[in-house]
Amino acid sequence: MTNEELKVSVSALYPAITFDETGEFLNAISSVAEFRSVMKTLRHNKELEFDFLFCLTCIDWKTHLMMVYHLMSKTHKHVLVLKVKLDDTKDPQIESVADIWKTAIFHEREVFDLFGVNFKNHPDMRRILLDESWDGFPLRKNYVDENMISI
Amino acid sequence: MAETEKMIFPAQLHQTADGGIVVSKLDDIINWARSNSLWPLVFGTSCCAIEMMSAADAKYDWSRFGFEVARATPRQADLIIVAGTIVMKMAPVLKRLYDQMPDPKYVIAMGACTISGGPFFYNTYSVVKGVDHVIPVDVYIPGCPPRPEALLHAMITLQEKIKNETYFGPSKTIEK
Amino acid sequence: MSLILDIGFAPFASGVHNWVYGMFGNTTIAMIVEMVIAGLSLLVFLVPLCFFLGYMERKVAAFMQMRLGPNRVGPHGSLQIVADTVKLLLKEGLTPDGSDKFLFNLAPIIVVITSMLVLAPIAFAKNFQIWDMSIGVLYVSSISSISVIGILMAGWSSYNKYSLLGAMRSGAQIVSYELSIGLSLISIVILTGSLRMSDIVMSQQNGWWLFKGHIPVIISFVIFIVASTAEINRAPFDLAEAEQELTAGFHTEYSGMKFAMFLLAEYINLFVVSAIAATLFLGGWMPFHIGSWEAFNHIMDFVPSSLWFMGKTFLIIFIIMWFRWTFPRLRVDQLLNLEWKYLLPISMVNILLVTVMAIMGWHF
Amino acid sequence: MFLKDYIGTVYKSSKSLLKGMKLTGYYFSHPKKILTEEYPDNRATLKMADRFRGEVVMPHDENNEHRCTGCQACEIACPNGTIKIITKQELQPDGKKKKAIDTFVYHLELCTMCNLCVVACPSDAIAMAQTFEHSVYDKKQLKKTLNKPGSKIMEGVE
Amino acid sequence: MSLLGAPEVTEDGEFIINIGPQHPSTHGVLHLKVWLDGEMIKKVQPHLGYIHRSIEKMSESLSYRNFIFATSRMDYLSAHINNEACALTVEKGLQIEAPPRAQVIRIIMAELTRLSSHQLWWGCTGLDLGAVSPFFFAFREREAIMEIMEETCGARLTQNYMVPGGVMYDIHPNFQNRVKTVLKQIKENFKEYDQLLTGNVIFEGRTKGVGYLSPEDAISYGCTGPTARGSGVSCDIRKWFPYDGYEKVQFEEILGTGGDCYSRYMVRMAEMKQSVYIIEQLIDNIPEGDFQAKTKNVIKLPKGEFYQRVETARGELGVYIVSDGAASPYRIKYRSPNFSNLSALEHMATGAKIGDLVAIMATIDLVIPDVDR
Repeated sequence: MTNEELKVSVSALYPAITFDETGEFLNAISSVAEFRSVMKTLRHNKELEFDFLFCLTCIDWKTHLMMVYHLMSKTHKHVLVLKVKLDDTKDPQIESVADIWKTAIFHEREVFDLFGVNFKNHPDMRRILLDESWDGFPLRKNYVDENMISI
Repeated sequence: MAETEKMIFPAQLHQTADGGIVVSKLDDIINWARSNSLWPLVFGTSCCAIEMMSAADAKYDWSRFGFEVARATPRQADLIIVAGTIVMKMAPVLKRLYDQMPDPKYVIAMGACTISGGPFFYNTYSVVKGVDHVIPVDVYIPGCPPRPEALLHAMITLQEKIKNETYFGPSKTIEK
Repeated sequence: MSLILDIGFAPFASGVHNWVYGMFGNTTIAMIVEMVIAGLSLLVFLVPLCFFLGYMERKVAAFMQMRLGPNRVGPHGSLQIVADTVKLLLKEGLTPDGSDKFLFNLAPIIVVITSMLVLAPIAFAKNFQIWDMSIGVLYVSSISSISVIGILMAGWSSYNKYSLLGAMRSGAQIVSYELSIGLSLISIVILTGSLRMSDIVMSQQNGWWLFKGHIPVIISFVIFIVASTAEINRAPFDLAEAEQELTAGFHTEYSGMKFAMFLLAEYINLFVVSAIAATLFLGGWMPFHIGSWEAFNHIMDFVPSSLWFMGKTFLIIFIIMWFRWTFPRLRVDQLLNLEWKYLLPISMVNILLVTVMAIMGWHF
Repeated sequence: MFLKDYIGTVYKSSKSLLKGMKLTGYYFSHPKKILTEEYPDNRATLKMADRFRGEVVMPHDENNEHRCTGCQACEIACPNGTIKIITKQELQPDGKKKKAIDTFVYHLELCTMCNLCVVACPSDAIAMAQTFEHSVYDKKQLKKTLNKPGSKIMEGVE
Repeated sequence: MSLLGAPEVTEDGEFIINIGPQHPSTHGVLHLKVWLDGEMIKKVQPHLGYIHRSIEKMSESLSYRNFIFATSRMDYLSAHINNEACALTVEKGLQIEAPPRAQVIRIIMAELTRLSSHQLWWGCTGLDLGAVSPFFFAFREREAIMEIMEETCGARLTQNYMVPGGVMYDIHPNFQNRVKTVLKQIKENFKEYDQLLTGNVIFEGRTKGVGYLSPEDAISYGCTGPTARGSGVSCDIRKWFPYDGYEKVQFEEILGTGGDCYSRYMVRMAEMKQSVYIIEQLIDNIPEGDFQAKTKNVIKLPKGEFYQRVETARGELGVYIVSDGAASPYRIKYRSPNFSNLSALEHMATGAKIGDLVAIMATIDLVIPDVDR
């Protein structure tokens, strides 16, 4: 499906989703409340069938966090970027998608580790790269580390 | 490298009327044995480990020096070549491995990351800025990663350091 | 030089024997003294032998892998192993906390002693044998399996999980492979009709069993080589110390001198199994003879018997080393499959064939 | 049928094993195929590739003059702060003051030999050398000053 | 060595061993906590982060020219391809394209890298399975490739040859001849690889039917590269989203059928041949012209998000740059192939034996610094 067709079929299912077409891929922005059902539909809908979650990450925009899911369909060969805005930077929470795409188990742990986003219903929510005792979330823009030397 | 000629055995032949007596110092023999039998611990964390493997391969072949007996367990190793970045999470493990090695033990810091954090010195939150903060280092080789020949050079440099040690009495210091 | 060796050996052995028994009226004391002398001379013989085997192993490996191998310590690197040994002797010997200290220190000694015990009935040259007992073959197969006790002890007492796993693997391995070793030895015993090593060697005067025993003996020879490689824990059967799986297996916690003893035992074991194979299948110190070629046989006789023995032994050692530097390691279940599905049934059928052959007198 | 399979398996397995042994045996018996270069003994003939990057050097000519203007382009180009240039104001013969380098500090222990400084240099003052034998006992010796004592900038290099 | 000293036995009598962080089979510093029942693996839990070097954080403060060098240290066996991915992403942001000559050089270099990476993998697979000799046979050809790399790029392993807009300097005059001789040698030596390992009965026994990964699981776990292709999942970015002119060369995407270690092994072996084939097509047809497109001294990407996917030797590498218009990226995410491939390890290894765990890790071909970044 082309980006345009994707846009039509996704917005037919979820009219609340907004789109942004500046980049290479079609960006869809969903709300936290709707997020889980959107993801389920994207995975299981026969026309969309996004079976391959190839990138899962987060961006810290200082005022809010943005979860970014890069989805691809192996059968239909189309790509969709789903974004979710998390307004609460103190204790950001979002539903886990680890049961839909197993690759999310590791990727969500990484986001938790580096950004502090809490994934609800994740099977094993622990830090993955850093020590359990690590203080703070290093990829946040407001992270300070006195050991860090800048040029 | 002061001497490149092969030392067969650290001894002189003392000529007597009928034949000769081989004379040697115990210190020399001990140092000869230790310096020629450096068994490294298999310890590579990143890119330098590949060059360490290259040093073992047929082209560079560190077995010529008797280094090829790479041991997977620290108990049987004499030398730890820290080949790669050491991060905060790894540092206690490295320390522990070093402590598990029996004396005498030596450390070579291979590559920029190991010596000082190298490419990851600035703006990183998790890298140990120099492995000498964790364990004492005998020889440093800069490079990112150093060539296999550079590693061999470092090992020869280490051999020279060992040859100047004394088993009985104070240790000599050498400049390099 | 080699001539001196050959002429010198036999009179030397009997000379020492007569001298000791003449010196001491009491036979008990004389026997003890003779045992000590034999033990010491074995040690004197074994240490250089192990040096050589270590050197050989490294050089064989190097040449098979297109590299030079040790060449800087001593002429052509021949003193490399000496340096290694001196270093290991002077290295700190650690006993880990939590280990069973007594067993931990005892294990390497047991391993070395058992492997040295097996040397007793081996005929190194004509009339040069430490103890020509009437149950030679039985003795060999029973003593050689004791070494696993040392390995189990080492693994259990180290208080290390890798060691324990390695020891358990070794136990399973030796228990299984002991069977095929026994069966392949029996085929020669059936043909010879004696368990005595000297009888077995003498029975090969007209030709080695490998050549005159037809196909069944060749099969048991192959089985013996494979099974004994497994019994001495050498690659591809080195599961007990599988470096990539268990770091160093049962000797993970051993360092310095104690580790050197395991290495020593490994090389003695290698020598022993090769020597047994050479004795049983390749005629021990017997020179190579071809039926009625008198001139040829005469030339062969001129080569000293000790050289014949060593030559054959080292040929088999080389083959075992060749295995090591070629094959990947087996997995535990493959190891047991190989024994129980292939080696054991084949050797059982083989025994049947050998028995029929011996009864019918089909061998030469 | 079972027996046929069984013997077939034994035959095939033994054949595959012998194939491997044939290869290693071949190399064992052909010592000419040995590839080893004996490093410390071949130092006389050992030549690195022209572009090989061993360390950063600052070539000086016979008058002890270099081409570095102290523009700090390399310092900016370096991704990990390997180069520190300390500049001074030098009095020109015509009375004007001009920026010149005081010390060109080069941290060999940090350097990744990425060549970005050499590419960035507008006056070709620095280059990559082919040396690689840098092993030392003391880390401090890896901090180097590239401009030789008493050196000055070449005429005409701006 | 075990990180936690005391023997741990769970209530069910399961034996817990810690493989790593320093262990010969983990190819780096990976810590696997393994629950064992005898030799049988009940559960594997990978613990990462022993080489987490915060490359993503570091890149946020580096300029677009400078951040490339750090990616060589991620997957150091595909250093070229990593650099290429970064350069391509920056080029995408600048909306420029490397000149044709640079593109062809990039492909040749990338395929040489893939070849050398697979050779190292082949040697290490042998080593992991207990055969030492393959290691030396593999390094024989690898050294020849390294020499070519050194001659043209100036370094053996972390070449740093790619710059935004092309390559750093032109190929060495000897390059073409040397590549051709090395390729000839490599093609001959593929036979030796087969003799030594591929047909070996022990090797087949240790890899066939071991570590099965179904195509559905491979996709779900986000596996890419030979790990997924061994299960028959088509995922070659060079075919799906061609970059740098891969659409102009002919090659096959190798797909396995078994989904086991042997299948992954065969995929890599066949991929090596494909790489040789690709280089053979291009080596005589390097177009004349510039090797670098003109770029400004200080590169500034426009505001926006840029995502570039490339095929490294281990799978799909994604470089995701979020730019706010400044001279350094606002956020960089490297979607590394090994991170996703490793997550499937637990699934593959459950129910296998310890020896199988080593075989599985060998055929996933992990590079731990790429996992941790």
